[in-house]
Amino acid sequence: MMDYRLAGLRQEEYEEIKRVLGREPNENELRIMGVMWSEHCSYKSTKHLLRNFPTTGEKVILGPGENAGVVDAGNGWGAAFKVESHNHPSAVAPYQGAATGVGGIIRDVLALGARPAASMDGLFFGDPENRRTQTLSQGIVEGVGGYGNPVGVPTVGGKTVYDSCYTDNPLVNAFNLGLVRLDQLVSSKTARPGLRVLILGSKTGRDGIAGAAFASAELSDDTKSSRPSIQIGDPFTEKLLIEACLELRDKKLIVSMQDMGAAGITSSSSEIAAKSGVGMILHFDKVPLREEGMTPWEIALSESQERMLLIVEPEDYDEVAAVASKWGLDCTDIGETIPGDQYTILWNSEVVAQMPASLIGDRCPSIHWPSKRPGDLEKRWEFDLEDLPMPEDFNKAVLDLVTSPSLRSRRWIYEQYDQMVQANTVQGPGAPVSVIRIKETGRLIAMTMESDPWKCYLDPYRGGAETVARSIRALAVAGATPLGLTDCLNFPSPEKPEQYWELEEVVHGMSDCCKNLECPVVSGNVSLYNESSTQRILPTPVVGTVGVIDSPDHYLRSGTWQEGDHLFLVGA
Amino acid sequence: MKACVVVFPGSNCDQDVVYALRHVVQATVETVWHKEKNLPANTDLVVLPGGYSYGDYLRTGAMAARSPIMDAIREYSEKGGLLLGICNGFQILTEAGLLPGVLLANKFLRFICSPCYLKVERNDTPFTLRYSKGQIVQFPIAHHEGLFYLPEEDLKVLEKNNQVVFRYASRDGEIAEQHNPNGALHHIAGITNEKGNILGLMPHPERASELLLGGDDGAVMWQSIKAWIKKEGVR
Amino acid sequence: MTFNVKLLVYPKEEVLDSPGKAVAGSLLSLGYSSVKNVRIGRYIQLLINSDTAEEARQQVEKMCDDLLVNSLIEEFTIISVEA
Amino acid sequence: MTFNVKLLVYPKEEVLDSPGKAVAGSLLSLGYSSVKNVRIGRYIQLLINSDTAEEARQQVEKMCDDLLVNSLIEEFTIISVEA
Ligand SMILES: Nc1ncnc2c1ncn2[C@@H]1O[C@H](COP(=O)(O)OP(=O)(O)O)[C@@H](O)[C@H]1O
Repeated sequence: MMDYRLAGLRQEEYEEIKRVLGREPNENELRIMGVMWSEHCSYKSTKHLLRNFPTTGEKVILGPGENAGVVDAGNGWGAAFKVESHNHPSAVAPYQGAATGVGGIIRDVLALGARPAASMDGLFFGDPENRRTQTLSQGIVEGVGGYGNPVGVPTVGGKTVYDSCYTDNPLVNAFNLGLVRLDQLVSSKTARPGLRVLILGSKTGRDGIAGAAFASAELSDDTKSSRPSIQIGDPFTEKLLIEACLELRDKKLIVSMQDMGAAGITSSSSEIAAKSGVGMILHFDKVPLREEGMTPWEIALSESQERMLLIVEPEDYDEVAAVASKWGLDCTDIGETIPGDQYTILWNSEVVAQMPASLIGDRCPSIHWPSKRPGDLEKRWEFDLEDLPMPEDFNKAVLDLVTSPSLRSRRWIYEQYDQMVQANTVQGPGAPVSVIRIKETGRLIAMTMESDPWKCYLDPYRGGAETVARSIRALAVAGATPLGLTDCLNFPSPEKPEQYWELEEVVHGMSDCCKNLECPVVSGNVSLYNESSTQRILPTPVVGTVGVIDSPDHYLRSGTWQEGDHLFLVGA
Repeated sequence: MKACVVVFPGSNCDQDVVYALRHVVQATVETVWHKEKNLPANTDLVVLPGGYSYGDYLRTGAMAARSPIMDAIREYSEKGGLLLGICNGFQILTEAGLLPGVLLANKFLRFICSPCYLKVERNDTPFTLRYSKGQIVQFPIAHHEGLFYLPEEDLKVLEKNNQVVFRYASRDGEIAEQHNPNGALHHIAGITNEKGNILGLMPHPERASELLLGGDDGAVMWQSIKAWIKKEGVR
Repeated sequence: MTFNVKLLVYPKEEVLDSPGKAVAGSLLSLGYSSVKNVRIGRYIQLLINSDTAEEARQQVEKMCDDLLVNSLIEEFTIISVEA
Repeated sequence: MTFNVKLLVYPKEEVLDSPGKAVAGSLLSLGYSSVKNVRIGRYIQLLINSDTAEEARQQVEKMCDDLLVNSLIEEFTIISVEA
């Protein structure tokens, strides 16, 4: 009998599993639950907080709960978008960590049947003089481009912040937006009993096993030991996967779809089952493997990249397989949907795990960590201008300022990204908002990525609110109507009361601002435990906001002033 | 005008070229999968688009250059058919031996996506006849392997035959190292074969075909091709 | 003395080798039906100053740790050290 | 029988090898002052079915001509053919 703690479960979680099952879980079940109920997959520390966000609105087609949120972009078209963190993997393997972060978020958007159309990346690097920062930042930027460029999705903007608090824990937040005709939306809630369950894409190997659990822990000083859990990305296969999925969508061959991200097959299949209200029987011995000797739980939790889970009508299998083979992808029938709620994994016809689907994804007990206002909060506000030395040479001071890491041009970063592929980029990186056009409707989609960690540290509530307000302001100035936003909450451990308080306050500030400005939160992601033994990151909520501009004539480009124009200051 | 855009696994600018051809010169455009053995009948122009065919693995363009459709393309071009390779398409043309040279990794070994100025060295090719000779145009580049290389002797022959069609330049037409984004020998951005019916270039005309997207110098290339086909008819 | 050190760096057995897979597929479609598997790595030649061959080898091993090899996904073999 | 053929592909002497130069530069900046020169090529391992080692080698030579090597800029050496 395996100890539940080895699987990463806490005692009350273990008791809950036992209670629901009415028996002791076996090793496979324990390992699966350990990952599925990790912070990364279950949001157990934050799900009650996230309920504060307004998630509905006139323009919301699909809110949180799907692979990405979808808003109405007019004329029967929708924009699907989400931001997701890949912080821990990027700290250990910068190139691959960042690359697979981009790949993962693209599949999230693809899962809705949308064509991934624009990416943004939020990068938070440590002290720029530090050697580690230099290696990490170069690797991360190369990784973002190394995946985004071949896969044919332009990177149109982003956010880069330097602060020494990120030296041990760099942050990589990947945003993707896809475009979809609303009558072609695909959902993960639409499976019915009696359908086939297919894996499309790459073979399954031992990559990233228990990566989700890894992402839920503080970085150990001995990062080498955590290395085997890193995934390797193949953008070439992802490009084929995108084209294959969209062709299947066009041919109306997909009943339901889900990407395989954290916790691989188990997460994607149990989510479809739970959300659709069906049971599932999966034959793990049929999963195409890249390595010999993989055990059922390794297959269950492998985070091999470039795979999608499809639910299709039995009579459509041949047609689906033909499309897959045209694009050179494996497509394997691994099981079926059944009435009821039982999620069953078979290995050579023997049951090796069997649990209610709803238990796996939904029922992780919430954790309410104790919360305490930081004792030093007032002290953080103490600042005396007189303490600053007067610059000897103001010209030099100004130059130093504008060339400082946090203010200087980001060109070295975005020049390494293909900003224009798909021929829709009206405004790429280097401006306050990024803009793409929808060819089919002539409307423009505007987007921004914002973050202001220092403000969130000094005054978490107002910092959170200001982060949201700033991004919406930028859209408004460009002539866009905000449709919705996505956020990634990057924080240190919630287990320290003062850190948890900051998290609560930031979320309250953000949600109040969203409510007041009528901008719903349609998707998001949480990344906790961004701290090492000697460092914690500043509270770092990242916000990606999306708006629509009805026609190119209504788009106000920045930087188009001329000599002789008048300058007005508007606002309070 | 009937154009055909070849799609390899990993191509990612195929639809951009299709869009530009349809919208700028109202061409009839078909895409052709690399596994096909024949081109559509009455094709006036074949485009090998940008992207990462076969993931750019081994050498850029190497595997695409050996895919089934290439025999038909070779035959088509031998008969004088117009053939245009953009970015990865240029790499494929050199690997297939349809154009001389090879594209090596950029001098700073980084991917570069940036607007570039080019000097039009020839306006007597089917692809450039609507430009004026010496005109400076702006096209974006987006590549990791764009350093045009040929051994010294072959390079001399290329120059002597006047096969260089585009060179990297400054906005004012100055040709110098600092305006050469990738280290290409002789600042070469695009070349043609001796007969003049094949053009390969690293910059992307299809990304410079609309003012809304930042510029339309590239649109002139599609107009040139259309004008040439109208004048010469199908070969 | 100058030593010529030759080094092979290749993906670990269990790591996805996309270039190898693509090349194998391409060879098959060119008619080389005998191809079972292809793996692709890097071949690095270093010229280094060193007093002894042994020292040269040790230096290169250190370079592998520091820069040349990503131990997460790659392994290496020094195939020769020649003066 | 299955043969394991190992192959080195490397840039010709006169071709500029920017990856090699860049690695040399990085090594120098890491403090490896003994580095004189670095050249980088490819290491390819092929598993192929063949009756004899000689035939396996010939097949691989043909694959080099057809796909694996660009003779304008590269040369190759087969370093071993093992059953
Ligand atoms: N990581 C990145 N990827 C792409 N574009 C970026 C990135 N970081 C910054 N940019 C772009 O550079 C410009 C300046 O960015 P930054 O200084 O981070 O934001 P801000 O202007 O909000 O202070 C923006 O146009 C932004 O889109």
